[in-house]
Amino acid sequence: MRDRWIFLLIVGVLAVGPFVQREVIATEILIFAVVALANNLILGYTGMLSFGQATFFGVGAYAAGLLTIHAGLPLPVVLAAATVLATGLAVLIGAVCVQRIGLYFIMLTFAFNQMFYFIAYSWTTLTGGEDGLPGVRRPAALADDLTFYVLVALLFLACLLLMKRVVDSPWGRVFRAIRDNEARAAAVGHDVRRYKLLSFTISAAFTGFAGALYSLLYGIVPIDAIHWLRSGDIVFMTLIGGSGHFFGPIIGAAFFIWLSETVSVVWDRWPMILGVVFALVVLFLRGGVVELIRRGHGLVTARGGAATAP
Amino acid sequence: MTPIDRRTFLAGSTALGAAAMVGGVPAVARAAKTTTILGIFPLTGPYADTGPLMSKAAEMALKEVDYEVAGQKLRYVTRDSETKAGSATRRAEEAIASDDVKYIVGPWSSGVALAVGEVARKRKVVHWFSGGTEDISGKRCHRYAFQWAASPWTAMDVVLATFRKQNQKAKRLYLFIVDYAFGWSLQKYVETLAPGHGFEVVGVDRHPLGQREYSSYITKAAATNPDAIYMVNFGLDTVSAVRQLFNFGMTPKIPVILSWSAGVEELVQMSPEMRQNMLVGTNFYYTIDTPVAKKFVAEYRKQDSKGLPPGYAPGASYGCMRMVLAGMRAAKSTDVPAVIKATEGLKIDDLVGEQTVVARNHQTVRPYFVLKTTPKSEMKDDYDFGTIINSSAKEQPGELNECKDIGSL
Amino acid sequence: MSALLEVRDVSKSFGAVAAVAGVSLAVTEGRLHSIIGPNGAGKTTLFNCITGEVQPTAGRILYDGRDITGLPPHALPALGIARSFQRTSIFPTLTVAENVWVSAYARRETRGGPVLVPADRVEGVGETVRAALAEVGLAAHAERPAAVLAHGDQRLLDFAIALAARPRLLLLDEPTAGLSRQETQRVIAYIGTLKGRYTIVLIEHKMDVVMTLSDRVSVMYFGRLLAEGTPPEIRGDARVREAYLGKRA
Amino acid sequence: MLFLVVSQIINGVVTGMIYALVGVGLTLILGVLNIPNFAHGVLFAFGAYILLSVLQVVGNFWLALLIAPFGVVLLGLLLELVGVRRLYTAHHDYQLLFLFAVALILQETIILIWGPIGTSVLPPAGLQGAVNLGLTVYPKYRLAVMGITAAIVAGTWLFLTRTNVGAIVRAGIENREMVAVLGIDIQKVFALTFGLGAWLAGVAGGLASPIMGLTPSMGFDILPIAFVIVVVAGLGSVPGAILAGILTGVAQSLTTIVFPEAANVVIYLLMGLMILVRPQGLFGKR
Repeated sequence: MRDRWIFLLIVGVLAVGPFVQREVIATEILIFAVVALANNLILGYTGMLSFGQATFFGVGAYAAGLLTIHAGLPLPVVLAAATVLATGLAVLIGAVCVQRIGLYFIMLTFAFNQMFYFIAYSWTTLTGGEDGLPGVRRPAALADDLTFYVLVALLFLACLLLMKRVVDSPWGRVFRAIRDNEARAAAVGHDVRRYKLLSFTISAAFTGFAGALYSLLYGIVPIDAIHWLRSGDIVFMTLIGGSGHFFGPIIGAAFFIWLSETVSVVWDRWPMILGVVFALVVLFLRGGVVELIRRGHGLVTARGGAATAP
Repeated sequence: MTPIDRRTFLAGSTALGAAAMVGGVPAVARAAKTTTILGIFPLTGPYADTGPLMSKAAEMALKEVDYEVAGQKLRYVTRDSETKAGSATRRAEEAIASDDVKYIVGPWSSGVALAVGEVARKRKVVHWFSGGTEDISGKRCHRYAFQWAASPWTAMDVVLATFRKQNQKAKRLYLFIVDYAFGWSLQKYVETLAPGHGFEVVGVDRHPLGQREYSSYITKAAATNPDAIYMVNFGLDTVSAVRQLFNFGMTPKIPVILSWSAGVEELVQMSPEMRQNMLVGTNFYYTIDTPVAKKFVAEYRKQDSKGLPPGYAPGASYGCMRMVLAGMRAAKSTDVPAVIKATEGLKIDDLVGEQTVVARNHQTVRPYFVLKTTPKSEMKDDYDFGTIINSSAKEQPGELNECKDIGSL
Repeated sequence: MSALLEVRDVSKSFGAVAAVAGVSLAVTEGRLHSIIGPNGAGKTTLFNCITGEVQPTAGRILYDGRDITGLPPHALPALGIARSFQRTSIFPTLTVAENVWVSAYARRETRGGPVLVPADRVEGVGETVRAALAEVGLAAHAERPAAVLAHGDQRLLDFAIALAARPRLLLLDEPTAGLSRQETQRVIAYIGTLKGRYTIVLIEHKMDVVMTLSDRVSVMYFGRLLAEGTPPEIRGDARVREAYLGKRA
Repeated sequence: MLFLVVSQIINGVVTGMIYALVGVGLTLILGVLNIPNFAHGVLFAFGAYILLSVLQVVGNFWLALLIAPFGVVLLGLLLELVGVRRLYTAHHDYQLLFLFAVALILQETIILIWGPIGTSVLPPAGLQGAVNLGLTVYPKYRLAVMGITAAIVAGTWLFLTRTNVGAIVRAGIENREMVAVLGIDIQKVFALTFGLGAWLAGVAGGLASPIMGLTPSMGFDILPIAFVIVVVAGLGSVPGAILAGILTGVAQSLTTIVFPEAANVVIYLLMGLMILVRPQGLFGKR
């Protein structure tokens, strides 16, 4: 019931979005909202911290860009192919990474990210390397930014619903069980690694899909789409929004992009402000913006104790 | 998954939305007569050292005219390009939307510039850039983008000619090339031009952008017994390579040629010992003998806390901004199509001497400079890095230019 | 009288240390078989060999006549083996019902069919969950997060999770460890009600618990099997008294 | 060709030794504290910059190299005290967010203090220039670095294996609970380890500065390499980190002979192969 209201609220925000922000930026926020939501499938729901989500974002983006430029395939085929490619890659990378837990998992995903970054960087005939892959043209019908925004908004809603279904499905529940207690989940008969791989792969599929949309947004796939700092951004969006709530990462993506845009205009040394905000979140506001909303609500309603219990 | 109820979420989201709105409210209602120019420079990221200097210099050109040209008010806004094409694109888009930007100057690296150029084309705003990619006025040329830096062909030609004049016996060149579009196009010209000047390329090493460890390239180069190390790279890459050439005892035995240098900002990072026996090709050096340059350098140094003279980076942003203004003056308007038409074929005596904008490809034909570094004992002050010993404005032969159709407005 | 679980000559060493050295035992179907021993006797290592957490260095483990040596932990429930953990092991942020569901779902009868349905609508799992919760008396708490339950209730939830797997063989690892006296009484009483319905292997070091509940007792000492018999036999065994009881007295 | 291979191997070893210094510090922190120290690179950078400032005051490179790393230790201990200490029980995600934030803040601090433009430090007098090794000429300073890092690494190893404090740190890697059971204040062990890691990063930064120069971004440049070393080495393994550092350096420099464009990819390929063949790393246990 509650979810339905939030969902309606999101639809409302999507409707006014392009009037509040430039279409392309509103679109970019939605694309990263999908990425952050997908990241939360593994981070918030399955308890795996991947520092390599940009691998799938970048591969999705490059695949979509290359297919559009060289093959001239229709958009749905491009999006599907990019998603499939990212998914396939996630199965391979994931199969190695899920063998390990904790710091090792983080570093393996990070290292794979680096590997694919340097491949993209060095394979300039394919990717354009440092200069990026330009000339990704949208179909004429979508050339207008508002039209593209509408498409992305609809796809965003579709992704949102789909991920919500995953989370509410038996898979989602087993993911949470694994996050809570891996040994116990195995002892009751769940093949933990297979489920982790499943979660990792689903997440990568959405990430790759979002990457494909990103390539069409500005008509270019920049090399930074696959850089490890991008992976960091994705984790931070998720955490700042709040990994403890399904919808949290959406707020996180919007807040992250809004914050880095706003402070970068204010001060040249803006990453410092960003750093301070991150540090404050860690020290005083674990749970992110969602937690802030929760606490704010607790203050307002005074008897909101039940709602604020962890 | 702790539940939170709907009202909480609603309240929070509304607050957040409001905050976002305050941050993102477009300045649509600004006075109609004001034209906004965006300086987009790397304030953070790999080239964070140059961005602030460039932005300062660009704004100096506007201050000189008191933010007014052809009866139109001008406004200057800045954004951080981060040397990330993605971020730069987004910020350019955002600035065009929220600040109604009509002209863009910057950024600093080619890949990012090409991405910003795409935005300029799409949004129909003028883009001035100075950099090593020949694509801006080459195969990715379009009506809205202009290149201030000399053509790589011009640059390589004069650098090789100067080295020949300096060193009659030299023959064998070893190339260090940064491995991306900028490096490749310059490498192509070095390799085709070298025989004409009597040189032979005895080896080429391509290194990634951001390379900090050159020892392996250096030992490889030393093995070929070259008469000079010829570098096509930039910024920190160049500085690191020079530092290590010195450590290996190659400097000053073997001349080092920085063929496309940032000038001051690179040279100041090296100690005088590392700068011995060096030839430096650059688009701008602060001793250029033009009235515009003299005034600019004096003013710039006055503003710098250490009295550091401007290098190529601030020179370029200042030069680009002056070209924007010259175009407006010629058009007697700040209207974008009018200014583009007036800029095409524009010929002015400006920062680096005579500068002509080729209508066909939007390349500025202007002198490219070669310096010889000053030995430590002869340095008049800390910033006396070298003396200009040659310059040339020879235009790239038309058949080598890849801009086949500049397109329409 | 057939053995449901048979441990044959199992050894496990960590480096030079032999934690378990050539232990054999057979657990008869329907009985409650306890393994006792002082701390460090190798009980838990033996237990972990049975549950697949640890690979034995030598020996075989047979279940219902089938060799299960080296099977990973997650493969055992499908065969009818369920376990509890020494420290209460539940899913703290899931609700009580969801905790049990996770186990019941792993043993669901119907496979295939649409995947992305709401978890609670998976056929046949709900009944198992309700039955298991009713069995341990936690039905009233079904919708509460497991983390807020009292210690004893959490331990019972742990049992419910195991029971929801509809096992033939229950492996209980020190089920009263860390519980208060009162809670211990409750859990023992509860295990008493399981007796006869399941084959149970109980690891314990509290003697009183073992002696009242067990059909049969194996005593481990320094990685070896010291003695095996009925509770009265064990109580009367001199070696056991010397090695174990004597020490504690 | 032979001399090229030989000199590339020497190059690789020297670079690898510096990598190893950074890697050893990182692997200690990772192994004992179990936190992903994304601020490790920036500690390396501070090592170089503090050396620069100290050098301007004292005028002697060696003295500066002796003093500067302790500035980094202070910085590390401060970090540990203010933030890291409160995060030992937190999930890795928050640890990572915090340390990344610290890295951002410190990198910008470098720009604010020392300016955005990089700078150079000359090798100490007497170690400038190159020496003829017969097969190849080689910079004296780099040879010295090889010796110094070897001494530091050996010293660190002796400290860890031969002293009581070191034994406690190692025990912290093997089994943290055991340390607590032994009645040792684990908090102190953590702080000590973080300090030691910071010191190693600081020394590495200082030693590297005449070779690599100083730039505000130098910390973010070295960080990924440090992580690769730890993965290849096996988490918490000091000998592994040394070997992995050298392997990485050598692999990188040998690649430049045949395929310079791939010099950066190769270390990640190496790491990928390593994971497939020996997922626990060279010296990792599991």
